Amino acid sequence: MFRKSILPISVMIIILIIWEVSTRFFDIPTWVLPAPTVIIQEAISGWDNYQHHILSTVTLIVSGFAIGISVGLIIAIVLHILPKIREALYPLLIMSQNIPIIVLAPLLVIWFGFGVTPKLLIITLVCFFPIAVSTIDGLRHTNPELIHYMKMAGASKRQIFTKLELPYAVPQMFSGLKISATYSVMGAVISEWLGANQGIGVYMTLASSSFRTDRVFVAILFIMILCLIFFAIIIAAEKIILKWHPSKEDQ
Amino acid sequence: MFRKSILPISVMIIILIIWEVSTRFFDIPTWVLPAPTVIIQEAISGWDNYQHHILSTVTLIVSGFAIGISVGLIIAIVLHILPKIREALYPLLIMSQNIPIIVLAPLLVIWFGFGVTPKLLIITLVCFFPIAVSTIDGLRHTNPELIHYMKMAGASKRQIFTKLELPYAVPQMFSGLKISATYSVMGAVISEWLGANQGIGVYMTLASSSFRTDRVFVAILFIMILCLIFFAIIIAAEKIILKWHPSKEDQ
Amino acid sequence: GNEENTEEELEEVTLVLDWTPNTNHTGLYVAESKEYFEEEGLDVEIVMPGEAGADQTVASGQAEFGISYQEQVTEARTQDIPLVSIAAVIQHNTSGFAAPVEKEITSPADFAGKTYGGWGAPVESAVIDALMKQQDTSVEDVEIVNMGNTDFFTAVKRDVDFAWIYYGWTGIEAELRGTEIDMIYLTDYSEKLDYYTPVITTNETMTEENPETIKKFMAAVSRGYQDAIDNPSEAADILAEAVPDLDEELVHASQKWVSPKYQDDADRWGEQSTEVWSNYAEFMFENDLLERELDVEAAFTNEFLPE
Amino acid sequence: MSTLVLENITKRFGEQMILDKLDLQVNDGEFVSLLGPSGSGKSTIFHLIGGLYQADQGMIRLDNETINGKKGSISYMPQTPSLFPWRTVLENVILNVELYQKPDKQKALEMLERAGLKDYANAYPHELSGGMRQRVAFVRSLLSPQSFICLDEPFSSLDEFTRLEMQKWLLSIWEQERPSVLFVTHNIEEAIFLSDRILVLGSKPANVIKEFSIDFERPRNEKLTLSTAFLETKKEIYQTLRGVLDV
Amino acid sequence: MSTLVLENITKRFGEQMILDKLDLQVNDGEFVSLLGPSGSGKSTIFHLIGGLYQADQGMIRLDNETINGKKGSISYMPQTPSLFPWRTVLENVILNVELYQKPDKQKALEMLERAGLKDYANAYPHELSGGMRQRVAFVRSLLSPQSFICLDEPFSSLDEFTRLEMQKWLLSIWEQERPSVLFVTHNIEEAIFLSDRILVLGSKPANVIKEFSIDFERPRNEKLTLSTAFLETKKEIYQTLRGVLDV
Ligand SMILES: Nc1ncnc2c1ncn2[C@@H]1O[C@H](COP(=O)(O)OP(=O)(O)OP(=O)(O)O)[C@@H](O)[C@H]1O
Ligand SMILES: Nc1ncnc2c1ncn2[C@@H]1O[C@H](COP(=O)(O)OP(=O)(O)OP(=O)(O)O)[C@@H](O)[C@H]1O
Ligand SMILES: [Mg+2]
Ligand SMILES: [Mg+2]
Repeated sequence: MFRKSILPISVMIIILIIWEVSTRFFDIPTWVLPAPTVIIQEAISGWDNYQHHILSTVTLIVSGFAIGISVGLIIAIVLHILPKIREALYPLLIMSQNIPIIVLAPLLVIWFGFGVTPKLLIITLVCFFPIAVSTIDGLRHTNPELIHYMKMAGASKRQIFTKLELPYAVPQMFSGLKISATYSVMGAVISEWLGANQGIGVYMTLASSSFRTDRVFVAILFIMILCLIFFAIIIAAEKIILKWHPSKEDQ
Repeated sequence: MFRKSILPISVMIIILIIWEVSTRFFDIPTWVLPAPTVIIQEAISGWDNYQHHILSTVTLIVSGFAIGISVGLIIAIVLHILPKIREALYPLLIMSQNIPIIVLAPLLVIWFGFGVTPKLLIITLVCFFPIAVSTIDGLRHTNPELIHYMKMAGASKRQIFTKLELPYAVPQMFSGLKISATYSVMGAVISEWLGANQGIGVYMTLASSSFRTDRVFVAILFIMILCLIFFAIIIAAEKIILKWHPSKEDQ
Repeated sequence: GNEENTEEELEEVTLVLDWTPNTNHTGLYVAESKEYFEEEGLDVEIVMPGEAGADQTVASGQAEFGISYQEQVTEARTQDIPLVSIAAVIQHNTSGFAAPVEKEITSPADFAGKTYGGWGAPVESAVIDALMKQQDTSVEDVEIVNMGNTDFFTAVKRDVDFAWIYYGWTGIEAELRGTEIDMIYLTDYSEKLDYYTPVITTNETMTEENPETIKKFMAAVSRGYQDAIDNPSEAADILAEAVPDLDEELVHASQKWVSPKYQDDADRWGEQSTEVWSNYAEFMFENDLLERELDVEAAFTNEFLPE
Repeated sequence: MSTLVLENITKRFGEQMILDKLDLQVNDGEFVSLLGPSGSGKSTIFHLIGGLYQADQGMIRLDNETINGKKGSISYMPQTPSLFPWRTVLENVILNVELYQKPDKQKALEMLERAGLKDYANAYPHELSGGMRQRVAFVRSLLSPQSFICLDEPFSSLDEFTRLEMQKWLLSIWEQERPSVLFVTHNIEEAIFLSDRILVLGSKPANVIKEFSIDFERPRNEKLTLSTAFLETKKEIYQTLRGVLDV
Repeated sequence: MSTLVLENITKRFGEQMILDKLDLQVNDGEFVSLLGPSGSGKSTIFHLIGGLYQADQGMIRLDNETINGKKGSISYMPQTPSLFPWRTVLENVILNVELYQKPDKQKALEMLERAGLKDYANAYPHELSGGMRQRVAFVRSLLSPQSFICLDEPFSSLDEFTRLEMQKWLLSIWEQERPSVLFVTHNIEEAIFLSDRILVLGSKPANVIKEFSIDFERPRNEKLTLSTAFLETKKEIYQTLRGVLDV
């Protein structure tokens, strides 16, 4: 784990150095692109100002992501078990990804007000799709030889599902999870633009509208950090759950 | 194909009927939620006004999607072939998904102006990720027995890749493609908010700012139609390319 | 102008709007449609900024001109962003707090105990407080929620009681809909809040290196707004034709209301005064909305307005 | 306690006629072997009995109950081991029991020991050799609760001695519990050693060409394979099979 | 034109010692068979020769070139067919050639015909029976350009006659081109019929327990299997193997 992170961290550091040097060299004003040092400085000095924003967003992400993947998995499972329903609802699923949130916003507000519900809904909307699609595809591509075996053994649909298809789809499910996790953070930030009193998204729009580009980047910094943490958790879970996989061995 | 679409279409029709009836029954004003008939009426009567918007968006989607999936595939392939690079760049990939576009927007405009470049960049940014993640995961989960065979046969890394891993990853790649295709439409619409003179996104914001909710829904209607068309193309391609798959048979 | 200019000699400039086209921008579209720009030797592209906003784009030189607000320019300048206001589109602040009549908000004192829907900027509570102080109440009694991109009509359906709108657009829409609203204009309660919104901006590089271009541009724009003042109905037609996706009825009604406000009591259209700029900057500074004081003289100029 | 009857079974794959009006019967407690050329349709017969495929025509009856397309009525060992890669050997062998009741791990471990896989109970399938995987699949089928057993070349990847071990073990179980067994093999000696009856299948389309009753006394032991009667039978079956291939 | 030498090869999987100081040699143009109990390490030897695994100790030389960990020097038929599901039979058999040169489809089709798979050239692997898949894998290895051939139980799923056909075919090719062959089988008769030399492996850890020179005249034909000398050899090997298992 530790040795593995040396490489990406060095790449990051190189990028940061190039960034720093070029902002200084070309004398780029802070409001166009603040140098990394400026951002870090603001991140440290402003900590007291924005820490409650981060806390609020993290809560939102965690709950939204949990709901999102649950919904995604349930949808995937239901659609897989009931192919008729899949045929009927799959197009709707796709459509759901194409309702621009900006348009949905007023409706959500009318229906749910400015509380936490519409925000969770948006995160869910953003999260559930990748996991649902990946899981459905994963479930459908189960090794047919094993399916045949299970059928001959008299396994019920439910048993085939729980004992074979589900574990078989796990690698693909994790692809979806990774994508979902990545989007959940972004989804939370977007949802905060829908009307919130705190959160990274709020902090960012305020910073943006008062031309504090350095603060905008502090917000981005935290968004990224959050996202990487989430991603790392998913990858760790993948490692544990897929430990049987032979492909892991000779690498 | 035709028989299969009966079910989803009937579900759609039922939803539309419920929608129509409830807007009438509860007397919901058009500017809150226009009835489907109102939307269709506007879609027909306004056709001449907005058709150029659609054309412009479609061009944007097609080129953006093409670039996006190419980038996604290239990234996936490079990262797969060069695991060192994967370690170094994977976190950056994830980060790329968490740069809020709203924040990126001013920077992109400052760097690239109001032309087509920043828009394609945004679509690419939105599209490349699902396909890249799915493909990477797909490539990594190739049946180890077959990999062993290829290695023993003296296949070069490139041959193992082109003859085994790539075809093996195709089902998973298609999961990613579906997600990407879905997002490309939305990505195009969002990219138009970055400053454009035509496109569905422009049409929609204009409609929204002059409180023409019916037109907003016409825009959504077309976004969805476009999205479904794209999705259908991907699924058709999947059917053709995966025709060997035995799981297809007994269904 | 020199009408004989052939097309290839036209100087290309970009103008970035603040948001979607509306009747604040009519003069620009009139100038374009009637080829006033061409007559001045300019080829103007009008661009909607979307999420990007105009200010940074103009400041960085990606666009020559933009539409902004005094408040934004003030804030930008105190962050060393080289934005300069070169004309006030509307002489007096036409914005204010609106509420449906059934909410019974007719004066700032009625704000107390109600819910305000805004976009979360600190300036909002400062302004509300300034109004309420006049009637011995305080913003502390107001519940402020952030309603993000939600529009006025949607917001007041739910938890929100009043919001900040431009009467010339949202207020007129309310009239057209038959929604009765009470409007509390900022200007009715505080001199200091009579700031310019919107304004036309350019950047310092332009003012230093290309004053001629700015002059030509402003000459054309002035003519455009003059026409819009003189003939609101024709101007509205031009706007509606240039941007067919806008609601025509709203454009006409709004234009009728806005046209007299463009110049209003000023000597000429676009005139800005030091007093207005320093008043509002003071207000902002006093309320901790600025990190330092504004150099008022550098923030705006009337020198490019035609005589 | 199971009698299996296939009556007039026809099965096509696309254009190809694989089984044409096949009749076949396995009596209660009988051990029947199928011999036939590669690709003749032996596995297909199992798939039909197991309900995986539907016969185009004909009836399959188990104890007078029609089981066309009905799954789960037989205990089955497929030709390829079909182990679940994410389950350990122990988890794999109890898979089938799990479908019906709470598995008895102790019994499973004993069976694994018998199959020489004691040390591998917690290994994953990819850590096993080909023959070991086959034995895992065999143990799995023995643990299945159904009383009619179908084995598709269960010992093809085993060396002669491990194979003999397994055969003897199979016979001992069979003699104790007397399940009905339908057994596919390419090894004529194996068929004779184990069976009450041997059916020789023809090819394209497959049908029962000839039937051999194997009346050697039970319980049998390996000495039988050296007797002249045994060698005689072997020769006869060999000739029949050769005839099948020449047609 | 290839001589293979394994010297002092040791291989562990985790704790388990599979091969312990194994020595083995296949001379130029020689046909050598490996016999040994299931799970003794035969496939592992192939994986080492093929360069898939690294030996913990020892040298593997092909024509005096050290090929420890070097892949692609042998033509290999794995124990499981390992066909690519998205390739047709024809595309599968030319896979190996493709790695090195433009494949000769005509030749591949002829080979398929010889293997009795003419009608299946365009079928996908899942449409084949177990034995047919094995034959496809066999054809694929025969088409490989390398001159040293390693076959891991190539005929285990074939009926006696198809198996004999394949054996004779293999011999005819071998007699024409005289490649060096290392052959794993569990069938003692098969080993004797085909080989110049038979090595019997012990188990846990594996090593060559005994070596048999098979000096029957070539070209051989199936009558050989009925000769007393043949039966004598068979008995001897049988006893040796039994000894291995009893240890
Ligand atoms: N799913 C399928 N689609 C098309 N053809 C099939 C399918 N399954 C089997 N066949 C064909 O049916 C025939 C019989 O196959 P089957 O597997 O029953 O043979 P078998 O007797 O078990 O042979 P083996 O001894 O080689 O295992 C073969 O010709 C095969 O190609
Ligand atoms: N990848 C692996 N990880 C751990 N153990 C392994 C692995 N591969 C093989 N083994 C062990 O090595 C030993 C020898 O396996 P190998 O496949 O070489 O046997 P074999 O002689 O080919 O047997 P069979 O005749 O059954 O195919 C077995 O005990 C097996 O469990
Ligand atoms: Mg078979
Ligand atoms: Mg082996």
